[in-house]
Amino acid sequence: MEKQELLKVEGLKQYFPIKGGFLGRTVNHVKAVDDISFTIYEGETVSIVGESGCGKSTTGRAILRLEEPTEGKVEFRGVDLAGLSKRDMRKYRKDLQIIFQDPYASINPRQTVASVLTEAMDIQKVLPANERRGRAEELLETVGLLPYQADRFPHEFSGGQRQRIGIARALSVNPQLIICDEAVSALDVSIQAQVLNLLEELQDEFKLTYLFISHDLGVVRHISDRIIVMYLGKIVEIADKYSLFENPKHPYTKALLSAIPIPDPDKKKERIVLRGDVPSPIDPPSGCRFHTRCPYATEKCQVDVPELRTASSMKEGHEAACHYIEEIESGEKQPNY
Amino acid sequence: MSIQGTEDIILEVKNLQTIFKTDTGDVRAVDGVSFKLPKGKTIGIVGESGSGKSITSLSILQLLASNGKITNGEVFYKGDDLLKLTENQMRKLRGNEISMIFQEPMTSLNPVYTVGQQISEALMLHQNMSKKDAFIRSVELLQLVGIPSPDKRVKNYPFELSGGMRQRVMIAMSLACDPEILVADEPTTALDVTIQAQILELIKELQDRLGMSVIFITHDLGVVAETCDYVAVMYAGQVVEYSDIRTLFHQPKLPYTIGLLKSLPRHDIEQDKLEPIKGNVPSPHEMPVGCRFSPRCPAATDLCRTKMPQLETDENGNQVRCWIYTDEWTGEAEVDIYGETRIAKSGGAKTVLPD
Amino acid sequence: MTKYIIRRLIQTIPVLIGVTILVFSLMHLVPGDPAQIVAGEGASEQTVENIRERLGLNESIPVQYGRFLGNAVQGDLGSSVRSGRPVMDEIGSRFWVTVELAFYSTIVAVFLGLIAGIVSAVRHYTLADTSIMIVALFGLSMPNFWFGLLLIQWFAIGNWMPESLEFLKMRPSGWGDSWRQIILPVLTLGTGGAAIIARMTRSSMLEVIGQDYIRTARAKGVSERIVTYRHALKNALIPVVTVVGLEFGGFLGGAVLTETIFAINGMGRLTIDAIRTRDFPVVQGTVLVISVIFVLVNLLVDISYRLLNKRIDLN
Amino acid sequence: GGSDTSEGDTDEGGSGTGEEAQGGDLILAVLSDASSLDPHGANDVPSSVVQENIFETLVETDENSEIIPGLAESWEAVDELTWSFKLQEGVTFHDGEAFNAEAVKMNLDRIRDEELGSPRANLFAMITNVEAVSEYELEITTEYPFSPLLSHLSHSSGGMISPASIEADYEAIAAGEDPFSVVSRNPVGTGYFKFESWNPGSEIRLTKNEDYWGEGANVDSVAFRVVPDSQVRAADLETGNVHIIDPVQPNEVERIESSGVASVLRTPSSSLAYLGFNVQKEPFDDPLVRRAISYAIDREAIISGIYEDYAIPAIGPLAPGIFGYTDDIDTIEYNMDEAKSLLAEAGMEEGFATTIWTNDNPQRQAIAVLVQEALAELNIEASIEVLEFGAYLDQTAAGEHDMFILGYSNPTGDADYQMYGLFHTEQIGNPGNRSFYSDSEVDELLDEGRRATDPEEREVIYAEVAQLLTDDAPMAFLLHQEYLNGIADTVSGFEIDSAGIYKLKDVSISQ
Amino acid sequence: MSEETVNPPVTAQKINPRIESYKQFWRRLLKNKAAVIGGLLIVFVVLMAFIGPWIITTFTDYRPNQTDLTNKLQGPSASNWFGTDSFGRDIFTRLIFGAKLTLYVGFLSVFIGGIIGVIFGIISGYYGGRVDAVIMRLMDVLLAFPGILLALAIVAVLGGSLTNVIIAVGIFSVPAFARVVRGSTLSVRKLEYVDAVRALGASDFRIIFKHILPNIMSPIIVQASLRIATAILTGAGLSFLGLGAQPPAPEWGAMLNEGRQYMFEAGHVALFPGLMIVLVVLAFNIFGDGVRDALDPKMKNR
Ligand SMILES: Nc1ncnc2c1ncn2[C@@H]1O[C@H](COP(=O)(O)OP(=O)(O)OP(=O)(O)O)[C@@H](O)[C@H]1O
Ligand SMILES: Nc1ncnc2c1ncn2[C@@H]1O[C@H](COP(=O)(O)OP(=O)(O)OP(=O)(O)O)[C@@H](O)[C@H]1O
Ligand SMILES: [Mg+2]
Ligand SMILES: [Mg+2]
Ligand code: NI
Repeated sequence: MEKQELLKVEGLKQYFPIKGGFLGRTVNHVKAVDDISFTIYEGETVSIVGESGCGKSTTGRAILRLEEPTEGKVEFRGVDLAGLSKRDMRKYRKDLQIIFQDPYASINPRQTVASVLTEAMDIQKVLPANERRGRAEELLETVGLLPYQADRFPHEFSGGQRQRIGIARALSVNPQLIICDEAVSALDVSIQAQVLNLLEELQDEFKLTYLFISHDLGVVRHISDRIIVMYLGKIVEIADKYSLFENPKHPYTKALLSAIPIPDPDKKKERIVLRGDVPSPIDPPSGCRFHTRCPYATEKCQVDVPELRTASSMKEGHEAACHYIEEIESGEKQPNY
Repeated sequence: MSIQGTEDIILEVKNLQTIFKTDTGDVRAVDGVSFKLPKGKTIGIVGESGSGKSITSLSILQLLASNGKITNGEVFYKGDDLLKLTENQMRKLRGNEISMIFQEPMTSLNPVYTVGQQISEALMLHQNMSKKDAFIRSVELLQLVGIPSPDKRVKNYPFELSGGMRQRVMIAMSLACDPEILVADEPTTALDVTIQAQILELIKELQDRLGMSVIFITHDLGVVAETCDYVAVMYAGQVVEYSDIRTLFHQPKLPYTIGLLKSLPRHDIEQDKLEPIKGNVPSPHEMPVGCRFSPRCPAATDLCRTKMPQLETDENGNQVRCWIYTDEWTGEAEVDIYGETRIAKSGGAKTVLPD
Repeated sequence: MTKYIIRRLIQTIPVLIGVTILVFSLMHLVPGDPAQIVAGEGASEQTVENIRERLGLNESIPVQYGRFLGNAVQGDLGSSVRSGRPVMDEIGSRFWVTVELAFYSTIVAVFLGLIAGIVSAVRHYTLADTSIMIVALFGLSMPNFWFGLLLIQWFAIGNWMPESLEFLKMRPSGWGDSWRQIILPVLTLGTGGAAIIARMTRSSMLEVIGQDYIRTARAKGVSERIVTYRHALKNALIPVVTVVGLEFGGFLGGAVLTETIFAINGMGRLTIDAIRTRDFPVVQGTVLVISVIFVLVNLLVDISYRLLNKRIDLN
Repeated sequence: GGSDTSEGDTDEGGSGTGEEAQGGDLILAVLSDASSLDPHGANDVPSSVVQENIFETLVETDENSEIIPGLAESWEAVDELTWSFKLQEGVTFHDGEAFNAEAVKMNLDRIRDEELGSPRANLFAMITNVEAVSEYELEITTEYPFSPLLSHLSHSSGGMISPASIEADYEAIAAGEDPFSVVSRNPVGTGYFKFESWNPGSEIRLTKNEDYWGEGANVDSVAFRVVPDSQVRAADLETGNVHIIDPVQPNEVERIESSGVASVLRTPSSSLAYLGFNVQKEPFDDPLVRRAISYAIDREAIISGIYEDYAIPAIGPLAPGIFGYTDDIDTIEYNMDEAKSLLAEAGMEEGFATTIWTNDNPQRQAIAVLVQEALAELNIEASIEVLEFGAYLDQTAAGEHDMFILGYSNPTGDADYQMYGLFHTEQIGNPGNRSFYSDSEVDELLDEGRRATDPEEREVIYAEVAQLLTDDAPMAFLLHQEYLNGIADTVSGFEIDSAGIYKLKDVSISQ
Repeated sequence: MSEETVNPPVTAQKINPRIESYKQFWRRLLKNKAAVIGGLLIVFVVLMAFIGPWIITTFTDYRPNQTDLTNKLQGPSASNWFGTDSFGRDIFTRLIFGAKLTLYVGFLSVFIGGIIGVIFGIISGYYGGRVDAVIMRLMDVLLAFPGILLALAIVAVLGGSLTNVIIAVGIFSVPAFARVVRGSTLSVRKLEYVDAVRALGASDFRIIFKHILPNIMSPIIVQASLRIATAILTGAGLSFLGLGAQPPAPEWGAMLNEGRQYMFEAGHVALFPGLMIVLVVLAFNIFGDGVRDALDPKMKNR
């Protein structure tokens, strides 16, 4: 199957001003997302993983222009969304939808399920008004709820059921791309699995494309085709999931993978424990942002910003931003703890 | 592996029951929890949100909110039933012999006192240390939990520390009086994986060094697999399975535990499809009369739905609360649960676990 | 810290300008010609015109405002139309009277309020709690001029007072000559504030007692007493400080009724009288001064809030 | 706080001079503070009261409103337009300046100085020239024959200020200060009390002038303390914190009388309370309607109901005792039937809707309530509107009102002051004629009354005006309230005149 | 006046949708004895205000403005339960007739202040940035301006009448509402469902009125009920300064103020209106507190 570009992010930056000084001038910026580029192809699932505060959600929000991006292009089917007027953007919102983490906060508690869904259709003028109710009930069935529950309020549902309502809302305008921002993180494992399965089924049924944001590498491995690893506002590695899990190249990715406990008491493995905490995105470290915690860091890392690149040992489409991919691989460089 | 005989049991919880009075009636948050904690070992308590893990630990320490009440059960610690102690006697144990770390490092430290003051408090209280000695000891403790330049950090307020550091402070605080038992209630849930790895490492290391017994509460089966020797699985306020760590992960008996493991997405292996448990956790107000998992259980029979099973102990000392493994079982002899087959005990037949 | 204070001070400037614009336009919207009022009944047109000229009321309002602002910046608030004294002198001693009144009242309010609030929270849902809160609610619901008059009736006139209690007799009017004059107005003003502080303290205490770190303290084996007073109270006081500051500010501007009843010669009465006699410069002056104080008190509150609550970064 | 006295205020007896009623510190609780202590700079009663005790005028009035000598020993009318005065010799101001004809001239010129804009200028506007004939002789020329001149000169605004003060005031004006402010801050007169201190809004203190040219005051000092709330004033008197309170509300009289430590002094006043009509507005342009309403008001009921009988009904603008008063005219007394028939005659038996304006004075509001009830019987639906005083004066001057309740006091004791002020066409609007009444016959008579020099002739004129006003009824004359003052039993010699002014020279305090 | 001090963190929880179950809210409210008493008192006063006058005019000869000077300032008796005032009017009757006026002062002024304040607050919180700064400075101005003076000036400008008192007290309450609403808006705005509807392409108008406003009603209601109490007291204070209702309207504040003249001779004239005011203010205060407690998840355990 020919891969068709659906969304192309180029040089995206999102800086949040920090007010201070006289008369509330902007004294500094939180560089939440600092110059990232990637492409999503039709029908695939791309995940963004990384630690808290690394800019995952911000990326998703900037794509949807829930926050106006500071810089960069977001091309959806060749149209630069960042350049559209607010009004024109509204039309495109039909094609890009989002599902949120918190099943309690993501639905207006004062609306019945039916009105949540019909309102969405009303906003985007999907279907004539008299057919919307029927469609809403259909959607409920699609996400595994029962049509008779349409007139209930959100608080009458459990967390997993609410997450399904959120999915139905996103589906109601027939989108092409859905951004799932930690869509299953708040759910218990047993429910999480239900929702993950549902997302997969829907993808097949409606030819959906997902941008899946999560910090849980288990979930990410399960659902994604390709994975983006972010660290402090930058992409450190992009790869298809097999390459990433079996052949991680960036020291951060390696550390991340090794840090996750495996639910099997027999699999005791070597763990790379990183020193210290994630630095603040207000004054990110110079050079490679990971150098403060990286066991391989050299002086070069403090100065030069590594570019994303594909080393010879890597498959096509697998990129990592590290100066020493080869050296680490060959064992020439040893970690110093 | 067996629990019985060979090991010293430092803490034994028997049939603990805790209820909360609420506007909508009583909530049985903990309803029949029993487990044993061998000296120097770690027991994990796992379960989904709301299953009563935290309340179990708070009940042991008798730190329940004012509307909570322990209605039944015994908690033996060094031969005494903690539930029969006076508040004063209990207070002498808390923070001294049994101490606790909480889930939220952000909110569990008092924002208006320095880290040093907060660590010193327990020392001065239980060990009659002078302020100065307590301070010196605080610095040592911070060093122990791996905080860099502890002599400076000791004067910091909690807000000046990162989440990981705060959790370390909590740990330092709980270790202050060399406790016999450390209760850790989801100590890493709020932290990132890389930080979680640091903290888990730390707890393990300290346990080895100080010989504490640990009750480790979590909902993360991965963490359990890495840290615990024994596991109690909780569902809807009850312990539904209790066994050593290997048995639990390799030979889980309870359909719920099997389902839990099957629905867990893993990063270390490739899974085709997750096997979710259908339905939802029952609401505390509408508990099923029989086995509490029966509405969601793929193997449930009428017996399951009408009669509550008891925790049955097998020859290895492992326990399970399920009709399948009892003589009363009336269903199939081979039960297929989420793709795994278990031989049921019926008409006096012995449980044979397939491998 | 200094930087923060300076920044905050600068931020108050637009607020104060807003206040002056508001008072200026209000005063000019109010019917009633100050020149006419100064001239009095029966004055000739010419006299009124002269006075108007003298007061600069013939110029356009923006010009008048500009001049007022220009002078105000230099600390000159003009002089009273009615008495001819500089507004600063008019405000002078009255300002301190009001500040004194507000200060003592705040002390009473804090003292009574804190004790009541703490007791109430510690024994919450007991008889003590309920009765304290009922009393506090009464304090809050009572029109305070009425309360003041009742106090005068009981403690100043006090016909019921037996000989042995005569030493308790208060003076119904005036300020500052003797404690007998001070107690009643301070009680009148202070009790309302005490009620608010008591309620605030109670709810703040209850809120804090539910926090995780209190549970941490208990888990350390700390006694209930220490939990309450060392761990909870210090945190609970943080929002209370805010209320105290606002109360003090409120006492400054809102003491009009109390000042009137007890014949206390303060800012509130000055302002009311000035409004009544269309003494524009005095009204502008007092409102400006009251606003400045209010803003400064707020600044102090924020600073102390930040000092108490070390979590908030000052810069 | 202001004064330096403390608890001991009340138990001062004599200051030990031996004479029983000598010395002591007198304390008065008054409703409001003076606005200016410059006699030329204020027009309110609280200011006048204080001024009267610091300054003296050329002539004074006695308790019968007769003119008696003051700083002028004697006087005579040289011709219709000229008065000549012989001044008291050997009088000095508190600052040591000599009192002489020059000083008088400076004072009278100053009050008429348009540049200064004295609010009392109108009292002396008819004077065209003041001439110091010799050190102690003085001539005053008026524009037209003006018989009430002596009355005007007796008014507190005719108080003589030290020439040095006046000069200082002029200098200050040149330096950009407000007129009157220098004198107000430090009033220097010739009176039996000297100014000591003024804590604005709170207290004014005067001390005895030991060098007074005549027989001096009894007490050592006087304090005017401002106590705005009447109940608190009464409480102050009862608890012995003050000696005299001014005023007492009618309903408090009984309580004070029964307190056992004080009593209430009643004094008739010259002030008038009236219900005015805007005679240029329908239906009040019809005298029948006005008369009907005037008939409908039960003055006795108001007086007993609201004033506890401490007032007398008014038959015209003047109170008994004022020069020009007569009861030899037709009067309007309560008569509902008459009212109804008059209204029918005017074709208004159906009634109409209107408003009664008043300011936030409790008695006026109470009157309004009773009037409203009475008018309801005539099918007149009157709603009451209470206005803040400044707005009230402004809007009644602009003629935006229908009916209104207001008072008018007479500081000179002469008919001209009230009659001219209230009814002359010249005075329409702010100057005082808020009924917008304009009648050429009345105007003519009023002008004549001013110019006529013969008292008897004047009495006739004013009687005629009074009759015209009864017939035309531009306002319903309501009542003359009595002044009520609470006096501690330890105090004697306190008197208040019909204009509400009191001189404290003869007041003394005993144990 | 900093943001921290005005937006108590509790608002975030108050609108936690998890707690927004109406049933739960009612249950909790009804369990709160004080709130129930407060609510009943309010119902009682409202009934008294709207049915009371009708009962009195239908079944008795008492009229609120009927004077009888021969019978003035009489203490409570069988024929005049609460005694008579200085015009000999029956105080009980007047209190019944005046209830409506007093409630008007409370309700309408809070309504006016509420509407303006809510609009300002919501716009301020929703748009943030410069708009927020300007609106909030404006509110600071109103707040810094001595309240009673503001009211006095407004009444002086517009003329004294109950309506103008209502307007004055209304304007007086604007900043209080604006701040509460702004705080709540900020926290609701952070909730993900707002972003969700934004992502659907909803207009600002729709988001504000359909999605934010309904969800900040609870703090608004709490604020309103507490504010009604303050408004009635402020109204009474204005009456004290002679700027309240026009005579002979039996507004309670005005009655209390009239009674002030007779505090010592005939205390009952002020006593009963005073008590009625205390009663109503108390009712709104405890009711407001009750609603707040019922909405506060922290209280659910207690
Ligand atoms: N509106 C904002 N204003 C200022 N800073 C912001 C804003 N939104 C996000 N940030 C900051 O930007 C950084 C990236 O935040 P973001 O929410 O994208 O992280 P994340 O990767 O989604 O983390 P998490 O896993 O915790 O959701 C953080 O440091 C955050 O504090
Ligand atoms: N103070 C309380 N009042 C009423 N019910 C309570 C109270 N505390 C806890 N509960 C209830 O008790 C049950 C068990 O709660 P518990 O906190 O032990 O769950 P948990 O297993 O620790 O969950 P989590 O993983 O979310 O921490 C829940 O249903 C909870 O709603
Ligand atoms: Mg995020
Ligand atoms: Mg828990
Ligand atoms: Ni094994």
